[in-house]
Amino acid sequence: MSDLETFRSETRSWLEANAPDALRGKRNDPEAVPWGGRNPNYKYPECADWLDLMAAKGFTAPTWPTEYGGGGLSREEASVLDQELMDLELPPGLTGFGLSMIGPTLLQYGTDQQKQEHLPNITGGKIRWCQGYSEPNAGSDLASLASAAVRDGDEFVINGQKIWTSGADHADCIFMLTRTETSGKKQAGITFILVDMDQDGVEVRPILLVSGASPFCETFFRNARAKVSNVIGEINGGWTVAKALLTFERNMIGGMAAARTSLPDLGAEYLGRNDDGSLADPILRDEIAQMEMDALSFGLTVQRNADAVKSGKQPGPESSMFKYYGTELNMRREQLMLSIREQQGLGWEGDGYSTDELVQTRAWLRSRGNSIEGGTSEVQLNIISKRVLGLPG
Amino acid sequence: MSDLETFRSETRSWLEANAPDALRGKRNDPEAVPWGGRNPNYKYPECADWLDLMAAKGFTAPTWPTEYGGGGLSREEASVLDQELMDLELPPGLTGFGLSMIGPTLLQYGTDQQKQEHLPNITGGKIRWCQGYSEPNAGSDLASLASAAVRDGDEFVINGQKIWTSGADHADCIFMLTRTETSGKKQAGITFILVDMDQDGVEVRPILLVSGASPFCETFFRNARAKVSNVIGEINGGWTVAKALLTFERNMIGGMAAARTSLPDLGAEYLGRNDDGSLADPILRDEIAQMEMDALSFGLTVQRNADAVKSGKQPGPESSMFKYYGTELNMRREQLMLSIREQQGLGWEGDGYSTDELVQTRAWLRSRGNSIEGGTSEVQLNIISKRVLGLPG
Amino acid sequence: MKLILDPAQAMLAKTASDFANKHDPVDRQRQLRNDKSELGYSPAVWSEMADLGWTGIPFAEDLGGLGMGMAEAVLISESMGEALAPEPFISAVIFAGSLIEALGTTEQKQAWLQPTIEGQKRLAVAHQEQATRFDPAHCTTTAEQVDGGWRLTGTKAHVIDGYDANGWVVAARTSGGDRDEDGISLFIVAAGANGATCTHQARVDSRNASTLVLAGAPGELLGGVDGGGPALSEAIDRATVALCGEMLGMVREAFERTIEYLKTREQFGAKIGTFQALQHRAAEMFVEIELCKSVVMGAARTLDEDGDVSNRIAQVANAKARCSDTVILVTNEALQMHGGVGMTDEYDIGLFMKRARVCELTFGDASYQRNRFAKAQGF
Amino acid sequence: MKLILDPAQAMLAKTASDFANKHDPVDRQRQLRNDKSELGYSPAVWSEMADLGWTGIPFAEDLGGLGMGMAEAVLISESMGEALAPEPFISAVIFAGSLIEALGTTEQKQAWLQPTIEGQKRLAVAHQEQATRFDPAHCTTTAEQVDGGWRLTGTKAHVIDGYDANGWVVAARTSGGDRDEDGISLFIVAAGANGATCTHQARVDSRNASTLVLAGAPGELLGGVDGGGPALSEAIDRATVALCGEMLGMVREAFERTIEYLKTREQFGAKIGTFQALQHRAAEMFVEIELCKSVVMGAARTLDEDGDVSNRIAQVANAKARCSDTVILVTNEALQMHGGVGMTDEYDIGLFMKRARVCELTFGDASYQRNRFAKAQGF
Repeated sequence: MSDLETFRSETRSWLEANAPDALRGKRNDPEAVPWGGRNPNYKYPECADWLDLMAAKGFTAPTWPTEYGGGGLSREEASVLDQELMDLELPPGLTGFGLSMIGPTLLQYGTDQQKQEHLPNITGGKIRWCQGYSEPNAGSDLASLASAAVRDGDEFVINGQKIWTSGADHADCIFMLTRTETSGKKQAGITFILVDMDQDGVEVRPILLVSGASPFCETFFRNARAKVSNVIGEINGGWTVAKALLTFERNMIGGMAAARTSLPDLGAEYLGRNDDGSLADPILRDEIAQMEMDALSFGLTVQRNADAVKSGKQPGPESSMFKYYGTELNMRREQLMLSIREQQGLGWEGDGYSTDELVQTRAWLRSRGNSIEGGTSEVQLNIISKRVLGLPG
Repeated sequence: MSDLETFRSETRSWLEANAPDALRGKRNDPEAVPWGGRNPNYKYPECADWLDLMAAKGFTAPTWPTEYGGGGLSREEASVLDQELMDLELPPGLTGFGLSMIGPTLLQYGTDQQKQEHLPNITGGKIRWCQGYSEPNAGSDLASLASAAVRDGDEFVINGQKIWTSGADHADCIFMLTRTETSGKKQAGITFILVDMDQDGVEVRPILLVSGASPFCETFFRNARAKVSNVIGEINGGWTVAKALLTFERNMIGGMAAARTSLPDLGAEYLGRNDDGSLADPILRDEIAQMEMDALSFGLTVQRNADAVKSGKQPGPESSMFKYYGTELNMRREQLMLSIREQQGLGWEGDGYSTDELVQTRAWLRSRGNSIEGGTSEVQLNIISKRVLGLPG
Repeated sequence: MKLILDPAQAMLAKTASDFANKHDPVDRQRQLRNDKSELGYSPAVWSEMADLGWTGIPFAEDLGGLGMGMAEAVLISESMGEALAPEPFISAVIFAGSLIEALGTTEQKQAWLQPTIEGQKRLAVAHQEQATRFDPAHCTTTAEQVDGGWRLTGTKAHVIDGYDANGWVVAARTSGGDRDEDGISLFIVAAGANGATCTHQARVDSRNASTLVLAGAPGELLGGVDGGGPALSEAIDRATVALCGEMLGMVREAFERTIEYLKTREQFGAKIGTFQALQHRAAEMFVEIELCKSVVMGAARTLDEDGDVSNRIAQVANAKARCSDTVILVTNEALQMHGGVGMTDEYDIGLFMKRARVCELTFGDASYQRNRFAKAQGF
Repeated sequence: MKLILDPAQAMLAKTASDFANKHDPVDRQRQLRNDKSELGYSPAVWSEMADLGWTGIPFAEDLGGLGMGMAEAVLISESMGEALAPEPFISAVIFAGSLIEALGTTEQKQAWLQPTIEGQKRLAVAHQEQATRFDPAHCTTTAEQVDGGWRLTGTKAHVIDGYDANGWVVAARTSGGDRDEDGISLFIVAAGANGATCTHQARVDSRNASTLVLAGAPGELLGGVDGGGPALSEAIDRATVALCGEMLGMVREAFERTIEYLKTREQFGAKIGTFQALQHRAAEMFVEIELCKSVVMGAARTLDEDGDVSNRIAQVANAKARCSDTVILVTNEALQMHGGVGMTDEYDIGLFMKRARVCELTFGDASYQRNRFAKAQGF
């Protein structure tokens, strides 16, 4: 048996022996995935145990170094772990912006001390993070941000406002961009800093969205404080760190386009089939085929990129492509699902609609934000045209 | 009988009594339409008589004043004339840039003397015109043109090069934009002037296009001469005249999208029909429907605009819409016709292709230029965004 | 037909727009939603609209109507679209009202049409069922004669403004197979009738589209037996064109707000309206909206002036397909160009986007209309 | 499968690109056209390609081939696409050659495949007929047994590189109805055979796609009777993927030239590449081209590694649909961004546009491929 197959069978045995029964088959329930943090609030109490069990094995951050609580696994092994979790329909042990954004950033730019201080708290699910980038007057034009951080001994004093801080109302700490220099090039006066939100100077207000949910917040800073030792990278050198983190974010949002509901099955349910098995509406069938083919092509492109990275290629500005195409794909998919469901896809409440239908109405509304958050589609196209194609101006 | 019906029956009788038999049923043959000029070269000799007959009635320019050889007809009467010509499948009595472009411009901006000198030669088909606007380094950015006109007594001496001069190799005269002032705002140093091409200082070279035809030329001016009395509008004030003329050109090119071959008939021929009469390919049927509906919508918009103009509205920058949408429509239509004809639409020569098929291959190639000539689609969108919507910058 | 407003129409358009736009109209829509109004509209505003004569626009003057046509009706719905006004103008006046006027006996007109015009009662049309993909000929609800009266059985879906209506015009099968165009008859079922249950359902636009369950409910025949199909089809076309007017008002308003935003919002040190990529997209929307204006006018006038059925269908299908596509395009682009703020509930653009999706699918989406157009044109 | 070139493949790609690009390649194509070459390609260049081993790329080494796969074949066709090289690599090597290797007897391989690999002979495949909308099962040409041999009758259309071929692989019906997938057999008809007439026809790309009229022409059976369908279908898939490689080369080249033009051409006092509307359209093309790279790699490797027919069809249909759409998008945009100069015959972009249209329709357009994909995926 190859090493990989040994790993697979050991992992499988361990999962079968240890995973809580209550979480099996719950992979697609968003509320079954632990987000960790100082004050977690779980629909399934078993989530807490599951997080601890997985963290102890290093399975919350499978490819991170073991010294920070990671699993030290290869990409192939991590992929096997994921397959086995999927097979048992188990949720991952942990999710959140610690794992997907600030963690990778610290691994790349953090000092040894910063890594030792923060990474174990991420892999162990002890601290839940959120991101403080956008401001009311600095959306797509991120570098024009104004939240001020002023040095006071070994601390910075922070004043200003962040917006679109995803999950800020549940987060313990925030990684944020602050202005530490107002003269000169605007990119050159930005500092990337970690701030504990459990202090009087930080106030969070959820924003109600068109979908009826509040995944984002406004976050206000009034003389909030953070240690200078929590600056990542150089003071006034935060823009470099910020861009690297945006790459992680783009990869994460672009990756959300992964298929869930099968479109052909949905088509069969709502449109019916002809005698030869083809969907009864030829136009929607054609659109479903286009959608499936676009998703297949995108998947092949993600794979091609991953294979290139594995053989040594450095990730570059072309990652904008994944954010751009992945989110547009997801939005088109949600629209197509509505077209398939026809008027059944319009429901907000009432007995005439199934739960799936009501969930999808909201998912469609939520999807409309995909091409705005994490850098708008327009910003991604700007990055491609200037930094990949080298077009002037 | 209403006046209009009287006009209809008189016109019909006149046409039936006078139109040459050789031209009946030839309406769709481009070579049956007289272009006039000093040295016409007709496939059908009857074209010369037809032109003279129609000109004598004022039917070459039905709505122009009778004093310039026009018909003095109302729009409704002109429309009746056109319908009757169509019914008998007769070509119009005359076509060309005299009627569609410089004539309307002279009616608006010409002095009495200029009108009397030039308009009768246009309506009578005595002089054939072409347009000298674009230059190699002044395409979309028309105002940066460089062809110089220098005053010498009561004449201008012209040096420079024009490109994309449509039909210059058959034209007698050219209306052109020249630079008469190099300092100041570039739009403010342009003069609109009429030049006789029958002189040594003018040389014409046809440009071979991808379609294999040469509808355009390069035209070179080396100390060519034109009387100052042939300046239309003010010296250095040609930009105003040029823009007005562009409106006429846009309307003409936009109007080319008028239906010719019926797409549903073409579909029936190449795709076949189901038992219920629907076209056998549901996807192409859907695309044909979209195309027909777009054409219907465009036609209604042209009509709505005409009705508004009739009731006093001034034509404005929104005419860019007609150029933009009309040409895009025409190009999409040509592409769709190729898709319907499938591989039979790919022919260049050989027995395996019908004449219609071979003609259409070339028409498709020719159509690709529609969104470039007469102001690119991009320029039309710029005009709409700045001058209609008032967007800044 | 002339594609231009005459002076009387221009004045009507202005009055309608002024009325619909007073009192922060979009906020009114949000308030109704937040109050979880089951009715989905304001009876007080509806009553004002009746006082203005809107409820009588298309009906003969001897019935108390204004004797106008669809050319005028679309001016009303357009102004309501601008303001996202949810009052049941299309469902009660244009859709149900047209059916009563076309098919009703003198008694039925007195019982239902006059109170509609007076703003006292309203009917909703129950013509659809679940999973029938917009096809009005697909009808499985049945009507049987029992003791000299009719009894209806079946479930009608997506009954627009059906909740709390005073009655429903119901399409039911009296002969033929499930999908036959022939054999459909129309009935009036009064609210409160035994065996008629209408349950409230809210759509994403916070308006109600109900399920009407009929279990042997008594119905009064409207028009002849078996011959309801063509009248229903024409009434749907009239309601469809009125809805096109509403969509036109929505796209004009959403577009204007977006252009305004482009002129004021700054990013990267410049007004975002200076970015050429956005300018071109705005210009393309402008062209689409101009086409919408033409097709709405064209379809409304065709309904008023032209008796030819296949021409009517072609014009209506064209108008609906184009307005459906454009209302989605423009509201999506409006959201995208507004950026994050457009996604918030407190901002109006989201309300336009939600209503746009409902309009797109009501009376058939663009793909359905292209199929209908092709059929009418014989290909 | 791994979606990355191994070192040997990377070297092959470089060699192929260097060869295809020497001697002003696009001018060569224009010259062939102006000379009205009936062959449509240069035998001298073809012979050089054979010397480089390209004609043997996919064939077993014991036949004199290089024993490589489609992953390598697409590198060759991609470089030919870059240069618009018209030599019959796809028709003779990938399409006809694959059929002979898969189905031929030892004698047939000696008679046709080895001379193909040596660059001495070439076959063309005559699988289509007029008005069959890409469907290879739609076959009305018949084959009958006469005196122990086969005689073929019918007209085959659009035979790619058919003119002046040394012979043709012909699909003919030996049983079943006109559109049955079963009952098709393959035959080799030698050039010069009695009753076989191939007339020259030029397409818009100046290459030849001929009509082959068979009037009782003698044919030699290739493979079993009635069972040619599946082998033909697989060979079409191989040729399709090679053509996708060619399209990828074309879009890369046309796109590069366009980006270069955007960086140098000035209008309105600025490089036109500074205009954001053009920048965004260029960026969108970039994304589409990246997707094309992935699907060509994916489809080629699937043909090499995966025996599952429905997966093969899905990957090939996907690659062809995407490359077809992209080659039209990119050549149209290239023309538009070049402006008037792009429309002239002396400029290269027009040649790319013409070839693009032929590639788009060869072996099925995007709509045909979406239908095929859906069928393969069971919906």
